[in-house]
Amino acid sequence: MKRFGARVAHAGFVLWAVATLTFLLFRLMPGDPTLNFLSDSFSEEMRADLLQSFGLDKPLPEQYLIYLGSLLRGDLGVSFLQKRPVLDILLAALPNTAALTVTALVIAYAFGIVAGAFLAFARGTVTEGIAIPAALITRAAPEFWLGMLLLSWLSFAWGIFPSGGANVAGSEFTSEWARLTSVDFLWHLVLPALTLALYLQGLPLLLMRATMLEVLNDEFIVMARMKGLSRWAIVMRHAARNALLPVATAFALGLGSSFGGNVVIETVFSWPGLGRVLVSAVQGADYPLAQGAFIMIAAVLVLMNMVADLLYAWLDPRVSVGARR
Amino acid sequence: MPGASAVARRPVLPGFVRATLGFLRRQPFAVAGLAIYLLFIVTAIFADQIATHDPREILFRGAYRVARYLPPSTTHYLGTTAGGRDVFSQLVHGSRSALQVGVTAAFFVVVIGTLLGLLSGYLGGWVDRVIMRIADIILGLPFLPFVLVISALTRPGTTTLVASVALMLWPNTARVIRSQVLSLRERGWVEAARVTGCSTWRIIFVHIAPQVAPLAALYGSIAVGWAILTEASASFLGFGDPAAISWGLMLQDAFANQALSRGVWSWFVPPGLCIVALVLAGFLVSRGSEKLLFPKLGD
Amino acid sequence: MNRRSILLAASALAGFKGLAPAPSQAQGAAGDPIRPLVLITRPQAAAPAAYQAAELIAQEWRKLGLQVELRPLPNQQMSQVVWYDRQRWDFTMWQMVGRPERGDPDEMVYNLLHSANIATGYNFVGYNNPAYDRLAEAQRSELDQARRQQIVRQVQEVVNQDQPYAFLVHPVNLHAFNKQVFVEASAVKQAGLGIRNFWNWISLTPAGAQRDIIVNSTEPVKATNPFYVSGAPDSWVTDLIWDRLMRVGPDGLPQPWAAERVVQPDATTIDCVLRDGMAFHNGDPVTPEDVVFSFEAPGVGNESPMYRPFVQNIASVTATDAKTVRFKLKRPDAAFRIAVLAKLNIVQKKIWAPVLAEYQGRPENLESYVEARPIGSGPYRFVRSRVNEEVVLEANPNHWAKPKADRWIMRIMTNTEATLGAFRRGEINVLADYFGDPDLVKEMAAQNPRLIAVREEVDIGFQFVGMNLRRAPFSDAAFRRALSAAVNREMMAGAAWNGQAVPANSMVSPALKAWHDAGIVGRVPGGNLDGAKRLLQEAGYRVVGGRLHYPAGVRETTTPFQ
Amino acid sequence: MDALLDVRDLAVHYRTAAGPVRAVDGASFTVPAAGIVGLVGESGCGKSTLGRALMGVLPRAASIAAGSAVFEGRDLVTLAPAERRKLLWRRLAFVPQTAMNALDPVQRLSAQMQEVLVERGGLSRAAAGTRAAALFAMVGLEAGRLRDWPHQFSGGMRQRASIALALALNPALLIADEPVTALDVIVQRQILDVMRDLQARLGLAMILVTHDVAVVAYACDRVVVMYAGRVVESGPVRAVLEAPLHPYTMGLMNAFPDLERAGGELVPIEGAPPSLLNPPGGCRFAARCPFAEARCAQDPALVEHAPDHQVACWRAPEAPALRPLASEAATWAR
Repeated sequence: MKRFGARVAHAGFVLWAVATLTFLLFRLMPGDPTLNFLSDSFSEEMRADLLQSFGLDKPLPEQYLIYLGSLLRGDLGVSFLQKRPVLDILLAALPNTAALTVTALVIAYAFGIVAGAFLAFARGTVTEGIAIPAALITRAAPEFWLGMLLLSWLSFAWGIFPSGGANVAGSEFTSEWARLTSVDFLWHLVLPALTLALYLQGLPLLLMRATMLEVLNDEFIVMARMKGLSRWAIVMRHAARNALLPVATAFALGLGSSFGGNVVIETVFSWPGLGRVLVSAVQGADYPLAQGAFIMIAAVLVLMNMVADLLYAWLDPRVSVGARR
Repeated sequence: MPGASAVARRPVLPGFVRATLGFLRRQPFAVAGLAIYLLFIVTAIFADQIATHDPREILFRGAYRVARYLPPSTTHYLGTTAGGRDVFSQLVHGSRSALQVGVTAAFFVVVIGTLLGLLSGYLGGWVDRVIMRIADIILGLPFLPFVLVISALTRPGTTTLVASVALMLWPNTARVIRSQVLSLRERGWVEAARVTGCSTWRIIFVHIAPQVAPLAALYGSIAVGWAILTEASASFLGFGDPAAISWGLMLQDAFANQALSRGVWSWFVPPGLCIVALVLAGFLVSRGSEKLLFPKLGD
Repeated sequence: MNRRSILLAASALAGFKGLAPAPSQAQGAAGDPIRPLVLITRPQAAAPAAYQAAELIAQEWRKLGLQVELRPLPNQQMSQVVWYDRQRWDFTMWQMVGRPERGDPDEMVYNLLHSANIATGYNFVGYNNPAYDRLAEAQRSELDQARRQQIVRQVQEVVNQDQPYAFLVHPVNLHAFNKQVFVEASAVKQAGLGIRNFWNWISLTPAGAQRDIIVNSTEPVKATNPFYVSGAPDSWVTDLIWDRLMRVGPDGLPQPWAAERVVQPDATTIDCVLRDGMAFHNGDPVTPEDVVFSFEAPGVGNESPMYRPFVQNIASVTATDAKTVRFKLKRPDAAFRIAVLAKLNIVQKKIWAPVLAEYQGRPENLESYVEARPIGSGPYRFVRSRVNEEVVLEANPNHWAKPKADRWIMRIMTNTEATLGAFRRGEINVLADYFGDPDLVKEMAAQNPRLIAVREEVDIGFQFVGMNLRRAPFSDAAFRRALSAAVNREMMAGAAWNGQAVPANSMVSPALKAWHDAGIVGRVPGGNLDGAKRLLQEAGYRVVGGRLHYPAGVRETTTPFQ
Repeated sequence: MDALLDVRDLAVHYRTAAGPVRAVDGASFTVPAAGIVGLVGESGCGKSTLGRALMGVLPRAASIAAGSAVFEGRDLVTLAPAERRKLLWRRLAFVPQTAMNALDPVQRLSAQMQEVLVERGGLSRAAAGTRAAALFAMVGLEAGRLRDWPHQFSGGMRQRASIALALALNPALLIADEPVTALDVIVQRQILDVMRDLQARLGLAMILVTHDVAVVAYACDRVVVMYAGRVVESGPVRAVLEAPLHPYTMGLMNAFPDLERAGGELVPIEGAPPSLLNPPGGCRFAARCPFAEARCAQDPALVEHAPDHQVACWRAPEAPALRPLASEAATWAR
């Protein structure tokens, strides 16, 4: 419990630091948000009004305090371009990113764990000689390139999957949940999730294989053999359970980093998620939106880093349950 | 006397050669990785000689007619782009920017990461706390979004990209180096050095640093790949160095000009393969050296 | 004839201002070498055609003996420099995009190059020619169509002589739609816009079971607000939800819309007689009070910075009877119909008056008000909008111009490859926002002649190189004429814009037939690269050692752009 | 002699790139139906490999090259794996060295008990619970600690738990591999007491693999001394330790402190065991033996020199004369 509290406090500190860094980043860097509004009718007076309406005319420390206060209230400000609350825009995109990330990670880890465990037993075989470089290649290939190749084959050339978006145009749903669970949504999800999974599976695969090899050399595995236990019981109950510890942690970490790392995949597949909100906001110099998206992605990352730590502690009794004498 | 010393020194070379040959035989992965590196390094050095055209030049065929989408031929090994530039020459010159980005980023990752890891691990105390806190904060920043934001807010370019990649990746190296240093610090010979009055700096840089160098190199070779992939992703999203000739920018150019729909494989496949090969080389080398460093995993 | 020669004299005078010529110096001698010049452009990734054009232009200008360096800058930084650092840069690639209200030349003629806009307005090149200013002002208040056309043509000739911009091309919009989904003959083109226009959206007739218009957009819709548009897609949506008193017709001229008739008893009085039976989407009738409010609201405080300039010429707007709204103008305005009556949205006073009152006490302005469900009186009703995904509108069955389709859906697709794939697969059925390779669409249509119809239309907008007239040598009109002459516009259209553009030498597009000076492209002074060299020679510039030098006695005093 | 286990000429080889390493090279000894047999020797002499060979869990690179190990009438060497599995833990159990990870770190002890009792012993879950508690009581642990994780136990407790686990299915033979090595002396004695006590109560047979002569002296009934993959001497503990016949055994006695009696000068055996890759011909101890003679170049056979006391040394008959010399440090010094 004490450990839990300390970890949460640490995450809070990191979040504060990230928020401060973000603030400074967006305030101190060159670039003028009003540039978006340059038009044949744009005047100096309008520019001043605009800066004032976003509080950008105040001194920096004052802006910072206002910013922190708003952040604590969950207020991420108003988008320059859309004039809507940043939080609303982000929350609309969040479910799509979450669906993509979670689906891809689950596929990647389910496959990676099974294949990694299999490869641990296939040491020195031809299968291993092919599978390991193959896994490394998928990690070395740029995601967008993989995505474009898949898209050009499976969508453009063979027409199996839709070429982008999250739903068929104009489809109606009773609720967000109904949308996320609709066949239509899932069908659109296949290609981006597959691409992302293809990119992600290398890590759990190699990690599972390595930890599995390490665990298989452990004395308790030899003991299990001496006990005359079945091969299945040895692999599943003893080896896999121990080997999965770091993989489970990697899953949580992957969840955190994928949330922001999906930027590229979302762009390739026109997937309406957080990453694209960030990219278009940055490109359009919509600083409140870009800043909000960045903070939200960072918050998920920090949160998942924390979850990974706590998860490891929870799964591993050596950490969670203190030694008793 | 010279004869004697020659005799004494003689076994060194065959031993070294045998060790190297043994390494090559036992570590085909690492050898393949090194071979790929070598290939690209040679290409980068002799890019001007290898390339058949100026990679930036807009080529014409006839008055005011740009030579766009020429198919692969003996003059244009991989054809030309939509803008009338030679694909092969861009590919060759692209190796320069890839290596430049990869190697400089890796260099800074290794230098910063090792330095801070050494200080943090050896000095401990508040230095350690401050460095590790900063590392925690950086690990709380999303990688690609951060690079994009920095590129967008400053002038986009190779320098920005390399700087942000280095900034984002040093904590991993520093953490590993730190834990290595923590265990080295307790070893007898470090203790001995301390007792005999070696200065702290001397102990850190003369006694400990060489011990952690292979580990740092391992993280460096992975950083090469990360930097190149990041450059490609940033370029693809339009945040790359607009003046560079890079594989990422080539892919971006190809996609923007719909090379996929046109089926111009000779344009958009080679840069992707080059990225895969160079990043893969880093992974292979690191796997090889991993086996050297952690023989326990390798047997 | 007489008038023209006066104009030429005026322009020549304007051109040489800022330079310190020394005509008494010997003819053959040369001044300082011209410093390396920096051509600002957007990066290849952001604007591939413009970037390619910049490279081609630079290649040509180098043949004149100039040192030209390309400087790709992202959108923001480019605007920052060009807009706020007006003394610093040499020349820049720039564009004006086509919008329906730019169907009247006033905006392009007055705002772009009138000297009133030099300090902070759109005249960022710093063009200052009193003769031009007089013409630009004259066309504004000239209510006689024929006389106004005459003035607008004179304007174009002055610009042709002064070349403050090197005009490059007018893009040609390439759009396509699915013939199996829509009756081909029901598609309507609008001058300067193509089939991405209001008229097409209400006229496009479904041929079969698919009754939705599904159109792509490369940019997200940011705001659906009658007092604020943040980008082109926003305006396509507001166009359909809210009615206007007039609309720019397929021919590019304003025509009555919500107003049944528009009459102008005198130069500063305009009466709009409203159509009968109009209703907002919530069922309430559209009243003259709503219309009056719609034209008064933008002028209240600074609640609508975007629309306020358009109502500033209105002295008063009143409902004179149950059907009529009378506008009194402060001064005659030839563009009033297009720029104001066809631009401002008719909103419901019941909804917006309280909002307006509330926002007057807040730091934000009306632009940040988000209606849960925007209510207008237009032919389409708002259903929903998902950022970065799609906007869905449905046909308003009660509208007098009820659309033939059931729904109008705009899909946001940033990826050109994916967009084309979606069009091929029928996920979208109108390709209305396409900047990709035109050949691919044409090939697709050629392979599927019964499936795909392609429509092309010259755009109202144009691409150009803006030269900074505040800085030598651009302050010299002869130098600018030479640079412009050296640009081969056919090559620009073909090699940079993939043939999807026509050569330009005027800010008035050939799409605007009534205003465009048809022969202007052929009258670029000098005409070609050789002509350019001759012009430079005549003006005293000399090539020494492969490098272009100023005329004799002229020193290089300008700081190079960094 | 009705031995429970009869090991004859057992050889275990490791395959390496340089050729086979003969870790066990023709070892022979017997284990009676009851009592503790100490298997003693320096590390690397093959005693642990021998224990593992009997359990059938040799590393991948190792295999039994020759010999037999007849256990309850059946040869473990030739027994089919499925048949051998039936014997494992039910007739033949193992107590590991108490390194942390001999017990699965992420399973509670109760689960590890249950696993053996239910899956291998065929007990019901409830019966298994009762039995586990009884087993814990038997080795001196509270039943409540069954709910604990291995890392919550001290070294001695882990060793007790391992013994309880090994006794779960009433095996006939228990092989304990260095069971007390990692423990401090006090705890060593407690554990050895538990083992002796259980052996007596349950009447089972044990092989106690150790490098420590003192442990053998304290706990064992019989002793088998191994050197470089071979048995050099075996017999009843009293006979062997009080009157060792092999110089190696004599040296070993000097090298270890007595578990009960502190003090006495410790004399190490100089040198290291020979490489098992290419072992020298003749007596393998000859190179380190202070009493080596020319005939030691011939391989001495393991012969019964006294009743129930075997030795493989040419000079065994002179042993009474050599023993006083062997107790002096100077004899061993080089």
